[in-house]
Amino acid sequence: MKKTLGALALGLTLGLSAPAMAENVKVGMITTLSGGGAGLGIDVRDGFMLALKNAGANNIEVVTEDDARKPEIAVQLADKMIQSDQVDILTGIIWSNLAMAVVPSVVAQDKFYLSPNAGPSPLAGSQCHQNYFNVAWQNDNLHEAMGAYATKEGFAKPFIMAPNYPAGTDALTGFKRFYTGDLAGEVYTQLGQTDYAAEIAQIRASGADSIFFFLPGGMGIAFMKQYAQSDVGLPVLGPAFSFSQDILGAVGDAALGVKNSSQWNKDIDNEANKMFVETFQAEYGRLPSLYASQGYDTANLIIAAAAKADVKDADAFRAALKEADFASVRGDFKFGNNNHPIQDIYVREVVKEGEVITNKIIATAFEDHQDAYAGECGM
Amino acid sequence: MADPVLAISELSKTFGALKATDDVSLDLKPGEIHALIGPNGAGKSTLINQVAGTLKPDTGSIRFDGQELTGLTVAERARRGLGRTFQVSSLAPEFSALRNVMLAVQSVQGSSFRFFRPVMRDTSLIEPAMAALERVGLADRAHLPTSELSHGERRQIEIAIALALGSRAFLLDEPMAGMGPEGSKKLTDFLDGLRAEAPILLVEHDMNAVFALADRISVLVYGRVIATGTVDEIRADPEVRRAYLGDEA
Amino acid sequence: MTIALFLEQLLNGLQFGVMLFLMAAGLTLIFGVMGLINLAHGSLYMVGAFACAVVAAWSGSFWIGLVASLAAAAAAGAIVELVVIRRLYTRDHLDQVLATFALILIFSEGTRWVFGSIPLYLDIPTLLQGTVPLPGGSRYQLYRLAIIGVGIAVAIGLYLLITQTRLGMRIRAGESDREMIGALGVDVATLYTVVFALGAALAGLAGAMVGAIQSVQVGMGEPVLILAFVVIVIGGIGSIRGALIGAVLVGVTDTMGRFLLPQAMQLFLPPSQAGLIGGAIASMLIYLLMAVVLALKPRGLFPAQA
Amino acid sequence: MANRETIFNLAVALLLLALPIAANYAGEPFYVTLATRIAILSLAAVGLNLALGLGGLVSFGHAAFFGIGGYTAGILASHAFSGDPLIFGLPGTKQMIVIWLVAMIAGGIVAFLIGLISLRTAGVYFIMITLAFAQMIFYFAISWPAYGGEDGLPIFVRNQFPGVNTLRPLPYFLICYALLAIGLILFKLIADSRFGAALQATRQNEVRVASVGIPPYRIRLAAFVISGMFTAIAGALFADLNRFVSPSMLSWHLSGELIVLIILGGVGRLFGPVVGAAIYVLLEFWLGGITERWQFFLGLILLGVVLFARGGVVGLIAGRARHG
Repeated sequence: MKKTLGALALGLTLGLSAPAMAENVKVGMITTLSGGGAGLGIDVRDGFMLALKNAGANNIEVVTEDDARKPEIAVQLADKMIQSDQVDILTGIIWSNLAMAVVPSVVAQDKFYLSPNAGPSPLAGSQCHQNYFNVAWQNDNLHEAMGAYATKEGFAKPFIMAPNYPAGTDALTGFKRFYTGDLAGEVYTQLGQTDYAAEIAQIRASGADSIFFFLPGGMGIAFMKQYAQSDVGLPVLGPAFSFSQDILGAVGDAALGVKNSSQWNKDIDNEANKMFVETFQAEYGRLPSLYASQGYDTANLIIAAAAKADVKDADAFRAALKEADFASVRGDFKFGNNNHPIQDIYVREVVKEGEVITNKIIATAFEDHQDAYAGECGM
Repeated sequence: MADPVLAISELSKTFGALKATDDVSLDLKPGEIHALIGPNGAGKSTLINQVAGTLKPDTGSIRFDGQELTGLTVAERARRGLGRTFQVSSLAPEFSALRNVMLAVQSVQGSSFRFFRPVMRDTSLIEPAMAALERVGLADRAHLPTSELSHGERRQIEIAIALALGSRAFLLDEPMAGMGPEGSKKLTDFLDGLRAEAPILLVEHDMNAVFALADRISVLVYGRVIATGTVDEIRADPEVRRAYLGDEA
Repeated sequence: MTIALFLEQLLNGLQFGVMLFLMAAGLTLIFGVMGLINLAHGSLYMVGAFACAVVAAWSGSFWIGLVASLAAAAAAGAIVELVVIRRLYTRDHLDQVLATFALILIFSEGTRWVFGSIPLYLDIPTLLQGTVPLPGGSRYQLYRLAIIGVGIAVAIGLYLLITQTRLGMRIRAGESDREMIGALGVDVATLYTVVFALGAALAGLAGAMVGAIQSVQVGMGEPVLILAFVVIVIGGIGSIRGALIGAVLVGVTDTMGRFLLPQAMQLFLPPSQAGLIGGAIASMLIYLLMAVVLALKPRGLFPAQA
Repeated sequence: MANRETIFNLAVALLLLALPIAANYAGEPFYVTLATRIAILSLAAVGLNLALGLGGLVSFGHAAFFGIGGYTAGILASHAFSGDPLIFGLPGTKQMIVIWLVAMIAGGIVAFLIGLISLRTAGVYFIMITLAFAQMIFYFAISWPAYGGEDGLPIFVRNQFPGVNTLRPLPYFLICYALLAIGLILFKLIADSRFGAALQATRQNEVRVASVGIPPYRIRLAAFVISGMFTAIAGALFADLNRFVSPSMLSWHLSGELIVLIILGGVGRLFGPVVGAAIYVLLEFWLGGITERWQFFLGLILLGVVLFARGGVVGLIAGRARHG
């Protein structure tokens, strides 16, 4: 079964790339492979490499380097890849602050940048650029979806919380863009905070009917474990980041029942996704996360564009990228005027399948959703 | 009679239950050597440290040239002309003897905030420093790091520093310690001449030196001054004999 | 804001402080006895958490994991002391900072090598699940009360160890005069290894207990390390009593600051602005506390004898 | 006085100049960027070396000055870009020289304020209180939204220097190299001056310095302020190198790294920071290219240096330091 699927997909991809013999493309991947948050970078890289393997795309050469989550190292690596390795395309960055450091100077040097994860608002709006493509989401998207879902589900007093840094304020702004009712409270925690007893006490005392929070990485794990122990018992909403596959194992049963928003899940029903999930598990022995799916889509976008145009012909290649003529694991995928995705966003619930804790899609929050900054972009 | 240069009055300092300095009053007149003697632990160094400013007294006053010293830092007292040496020599160990003395010279010139001219080519620093080292007989050892010099030699550097400061009173804490008989003899002669420049408050265990040099002696026992007087008066003082010799007579 | 909420937050501050104390106690002990700045203390905390998570997952029992965390951290501490740290006692603080900084890199990357980047699962034991009622109608998590209990027990235990036992006598002697106890025939090298392992075990215990309600992952020790340093500096380095009081002070200041400042800001700012600015000031509050304490008492609240 | 250390220093200075120029003409501009990074970190560490090496002040918070320098460049450039006035109607600027001056003044003022309180303490307390102040500024930068917070602040086009095309790697390297050279010359002059003598004596024996009438606190404060100014300029250069500023320039890791550079090279040695920065940056680059586990091996190497190469690399090669 697995083999037939693989062969089928291989055939499909080959079929796609048949018309023009694909030109060589050199891709520089700068991602986080060591230090805090390395799991996300590893997933993006693994997803990306898997796509190349599945497609047999040996015309695409990848140089991978570790940014250790430090902006200045990421900038240095970008310089190296452009000046020394002479790459055509850069990709891989996980964090908004690193993207803000790298992307403007990369695109100013006429290279392409494809973001597999970060989508800071300036790059979607006033500082958008024709050579910058976001294959994941604009940062606010998943939070907006949760705001819309909270409205639809009739929550009347959510308590909302995020760390005190730009992605955190963007998260709460995004939520409030689609949830305009009363709030039981709005709290900004410290970045890197690990103890949430004080916030949980405030939630308990606030008379909230639900909680929306954005706490990426270890912060989210800590909050969920402590929240589950507190017997507060209100429904929990959040973006996918705190409930992605790489984190669920560490949260354990405490995460069960949580609703979270994502543009992807492993149960989205299409051929590309089936093959992705199957081959990812076979290759790496674990379930893929949404980061892996984004890396996978990014690679497939490059493969598809390279089949249509020579990367040295920037205008043609840009047009090929913009068409986004590839089989996304998310199903429908297209770029808006600002080169950010227009896509469906789902609501997932954390469930237990056998012994494995994972997500299941229960609703669609948005169809063909575009980010709020597209209007500020001059393109 | 001339006013005292240094006047200590009713000075007290306790460490927990220990009275290290107990209502001490003494003074230092121009041109004299005033020796401070007493058994170990009598509080001599504690007293010197309070005068120099490294320790704060609990009560009492110290006047120097008619001005109250209380509240001034060590550095401020030094700049007013109190030159001290330490019981255990205290120098910058990586520096040569010369550079240690040069520090005092630059302090006198009030010029430690000069950032560009190399000191080792600055004759206005080197010459006075060498002169001071010459006076204490260390000119030929001037370029050695102080960590390579003997105890006695380090003592001499400290005195050279006090000289280079142009001190108007010296506080010398056991300058003879660690010196051989010949060195002590030389230093005794040197101090004998020094008193004409500025008076000396001398803490010393070497009684030959004390009796040879002192114009007046104060005896400190358990933080209290039990007697002050000339050499002969002190030799005859029954309380001193009792304290030192256990003499019941 | 009700009195009950205020009290609960005070309890949260106390609990946070006790947690910091578990971490700070080992740090201050090691500094007091050996005069060593150990930046790698956070790594031992991480070792404890990982050992507990792995063994608990394997054995199915948190308690066996807890024992394993003590053993693993103590063993890691002893090995580090024997191989690296004992060469540093005679060095200045600068070399100690660099060497233990290097140890952080080795421990963090080494742990990632073995366990990967994905956080591990560790839950609190069934016995301590759930909450208990508080006066005023609120509820408080049982496990957090247990942490407070363990912290107090460790404080008493350390007090007894130092004042009542032979080892404690030697530790006190070591604090006041290093050469002397050697001259008196105490095997200083072994004493130091034991003290270091003891400090490490305390860090491991903290890591395991905290790991159960936070996230067991590489790098978890660093934020706590900085806080622990703040604690012992406020308390006076080398003083166990200072560490306890410093820890509670930091815990309460931090928790109450996070809780009260945004509310205070709401008096003259719109809620979301108040949250942002209040939160920003709250995150600087403990460092402000430390600066004020040191400005007034340059050697901390309870300076140990020099 | 052409002793071994002087010859070694000259060799290092020449290599750091010659290699990037050669790399540039060999069509490997990236190595120029790497050398620029070395020069800038060296300058930051030369600043720290003044406080730490000469004055014995182990500041674990120099990232504060580095970051302030960086933010000065970022903020001035962003105001010049947007045209919004800064404060009191003053405009931003894209002129590096102005930026450096402002960075120096800002770094100096903050160093003065931090030093005023911190220098009352000593030893480990000093290490920790400087860390605390840097952390305060770090958290402030993260949560203060006006200039990007955690996301940082991009400088879209590198700032300008009269008569030089700063956008190209080699000219920008030469600017940084020239500033490093000036920094080293100033360091040497200060070390040999009256102030330097007092500062070094303060490290060796504070009581002695006070008892010759020189106030150690004021000497240290002055040294700390000068040190902060050096490091702030380096921060401004670093911002322009990366065309980006972020709170990571303020993080305690950076303070630690600056200390590491100095110990690696040799504490108090004129070229200690340069040698340390060169080794550290090259190791990071070389190991990072070989393995994802590079931090592990970097740790092992650093540990080896502390345990077996006392006095740092300069000490290893040129022998123990001598004072006249």
